[in-house]
Parts: sequence; structure tokens; C-alpha cells
Amino acid sequence: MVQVVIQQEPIDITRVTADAGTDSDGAVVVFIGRARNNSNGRTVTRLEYEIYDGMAHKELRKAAEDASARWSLNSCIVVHRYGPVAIGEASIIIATSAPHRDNAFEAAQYIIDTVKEKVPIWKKEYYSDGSSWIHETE
Amino acid sequence: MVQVVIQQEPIDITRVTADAGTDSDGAVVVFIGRARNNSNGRTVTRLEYEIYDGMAHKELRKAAEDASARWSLNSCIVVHRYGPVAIGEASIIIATSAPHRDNAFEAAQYIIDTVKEKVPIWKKEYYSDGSSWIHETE
Amino acid sequence: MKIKIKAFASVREACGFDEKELTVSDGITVKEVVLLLEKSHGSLSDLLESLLYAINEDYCHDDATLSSGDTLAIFPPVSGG
Amino acid sequence: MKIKIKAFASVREACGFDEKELTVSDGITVKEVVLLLEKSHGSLSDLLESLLYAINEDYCHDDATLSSGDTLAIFPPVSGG
Repeated sequence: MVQVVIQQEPIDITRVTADAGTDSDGAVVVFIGRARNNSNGRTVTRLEYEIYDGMAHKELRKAAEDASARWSLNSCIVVHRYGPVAIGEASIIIATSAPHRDNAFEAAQYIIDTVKEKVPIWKKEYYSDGSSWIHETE
Repeated sequence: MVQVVIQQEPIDITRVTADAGTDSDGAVVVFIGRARNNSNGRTVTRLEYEIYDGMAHKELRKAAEDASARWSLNSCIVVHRYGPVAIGEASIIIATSAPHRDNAFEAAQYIIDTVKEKVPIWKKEYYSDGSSWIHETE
Repeated sequence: MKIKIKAFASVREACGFDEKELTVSDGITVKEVVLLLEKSHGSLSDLLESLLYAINEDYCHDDATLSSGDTLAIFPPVSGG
Repeated sequence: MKIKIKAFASVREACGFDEKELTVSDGITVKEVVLLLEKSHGSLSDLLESLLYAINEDYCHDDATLSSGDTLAIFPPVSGG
């Protein structure tokens, strides 16, 4: 089961976590990317994500499907937000499940790495005195 | 913040996930170990965990504290169950948070690896026609 | 022929539009379109080195040629997650 | 001197107890205690090769010596998680 959603609303972490995993799975890995209150030494007051709607969805689904096939996942759920995201809120959640844990871990890491490299979504950080687009990965 | 609990009751995944992560954290990683319905080709009907109470708690806390220090975690929560665990239920949850994702991923993997190597807890699998202690890691 | 340009994030701000139709000569390359845009939107120059391109939602290089009706998206390195 | 033995999982089942007090000679080693137990609990033999030991909740090797009042835990490889 591969499920990919791009939405403006806050992410329902409880629901995504509950939907991940089947009775054949010994491992569920959930990665939650959160809006941090600081970046390169500056205080961040909020984030805003811009997306290339159709293409972001396509690339995100490709990442999730590739990971599912490569690591034999039984479930793979990815939700990414766009628009304003408050500090402490989740901007992305990735939930992977597999019979054994190494696969679930590797798949989740592959997906977040791919998001940060290929999925056309951009983060703008707002500070007390301005804002800037973030162009590099961590 | 390091929090380690060994309990008989089902794990409240929502609460652990909500408790993990601070406003300085860009990443939360949650690992959920679940009771699988099969093992080495046999149908598993339920699991039962036996623990060496004091020592299990000590070793689990050591793993969590070592991981917190080594990967600069801002929060680290580990809950392990003992007694009967039904198929599909969580036997363990590990939630780590850090400013950057690599640290949160590596710490969570270190903790589950250490649990499977050093924490005195034993799993017994029950089948339709018997049971057996599991002595090897995945 | 007509093509559609989409601009995102810092490129959108530098160009002052998020979507625009452009009439260009047949067989034009991505790079040539970008040079055209740069003439009217000078601040694009600062971003040139790291720009990414997609034609009809597929990543492409700047030597790709455009066909009538294509949508060319121009954007900086992504930073989602 | 008196020591306490704790047995877990398959070792507990092989020995037929989870906790037991034993009177042993001063300076006895873990290995010697296990050999004593094996005499009365033959099914322990199958597990011998992979047994793990802890004195007072700290892992130890089988050549460690015990002191009066120590708790020696004997168990198979762990399988939590």
C-alpha cells in the first residue's frame, strides 16, 4: 500500500502512524520533519512551503513507489504540507513498514533524502526581520 | 530528556510520539516493533515477553542515555512491554528527536540494535501447536 | 510557437510572475529561453548557476529543446521535507 | 557462603526455578556454579554454549568469581524488541 498526500492542513500524525503496518510487519518507522525555531543561528518565526503541485505529487509518489519495491514494504505513507507551517508543527511525515526493521529504516531514509533532492517543494524561512528561501539541503 | 519505561500495558503510541521533539528539533524518528503473525514460516498466534526487571531497565536506560549523548538528542523515549503481546500490537517504541535527521535515525537504530543484543528481555512465540523461545536476533 | 513558463520560489520572485505564455521560435532550447527571460528580469542572473528545469513535469537539462504547447518550469534547488 | 541464582526464559524452564538460594564454597566461579546446576538439571547442557551471565545486574564472563550475597543471573541470548 502506497499513499501519497500533499495538503495544506496540519498532518494527523496519529492517523498516519495507525494506518502504517500490517500484521506481517515487525517494524514500522515513522519520520516526522518539523518546523524548527532556528536556522543558521537565526530565530525562525514560521515557515512557508511552495510547491509545484502536479510535479511534486508525481516525484513524491515515485520516491514512495521506488522505496516500496526496493525494500519490500508492506505499507508506505507520505504526507507533505504546503503553505504556512508553524514552529513545532510537522511539515512532512513518512511512515514505512516491513517484516524486518532494516528495510523500514532504509526506505524511510531514502524517501526523505529523495524529497530533499528531487521533489519540487521550496521552504521559505521567516525571521523577525525578514525572510529567505532555503536552497540547500541540511 | 531521556525517558525509559518497561510496562505490561499496551503502548500509547500517540502519546509517545506527541511527547517526542522540541521546538529546536527538525526531526523526530519513531521506531515501532510489532508482534508479527509469522516467523520462520510458522503462524504465530501471540507473543510473550519475559524480562529481568531491574537489569532490563538499567540496560535500556544505558542504551538511551548513550544514544542521547552520542547523537545530541533533545528527546529520547523508549517503552518496552513484557507479558503477553497480541499480533499487531507494539512490543517496543523508540522515539528520538534532534535538530537534524541523520542523528535521530542513527540513534533510533543504535537503540533497537542494542536492545536486541544486550537488554535482558526474551520473546516466546506461541503457535497453534506449541511455543518456542526466540534466541537469535533478526 | 507558444510555450508556457512556470517559475517557482526565488525564480518566481526574480521574474515577477508564476506563470506566463511566451511566443518563441521553433526548436528553441531551455537555455535560450532562460537567456530571453534574463534580459527582461536581470535579477535572474544571480540564480542562473543553480537553476533546475522541467518540461511537462519531467526534469530536463538546459540543452533540451521545446515543442509547441510545452510547459517549461524553472526553479531553484528544492528544499522540501 | 550463600548466593542467589536467577534463571530466565529457556534456562528457567530447564532448571525448573526462577530464583533459588545456593550455598557454595568461597571464591567459586560462575562456570563452577553452572556445572553444579547442570548436575541436577541435565537439560541445561543443551543451552550451555550460548549462556549469558550477570552478577548483581552487570554482565560478566564465566570466569568471574562470586562473593557472599551476590545474585548470579543465568540466561540465554536476549531477544527483546
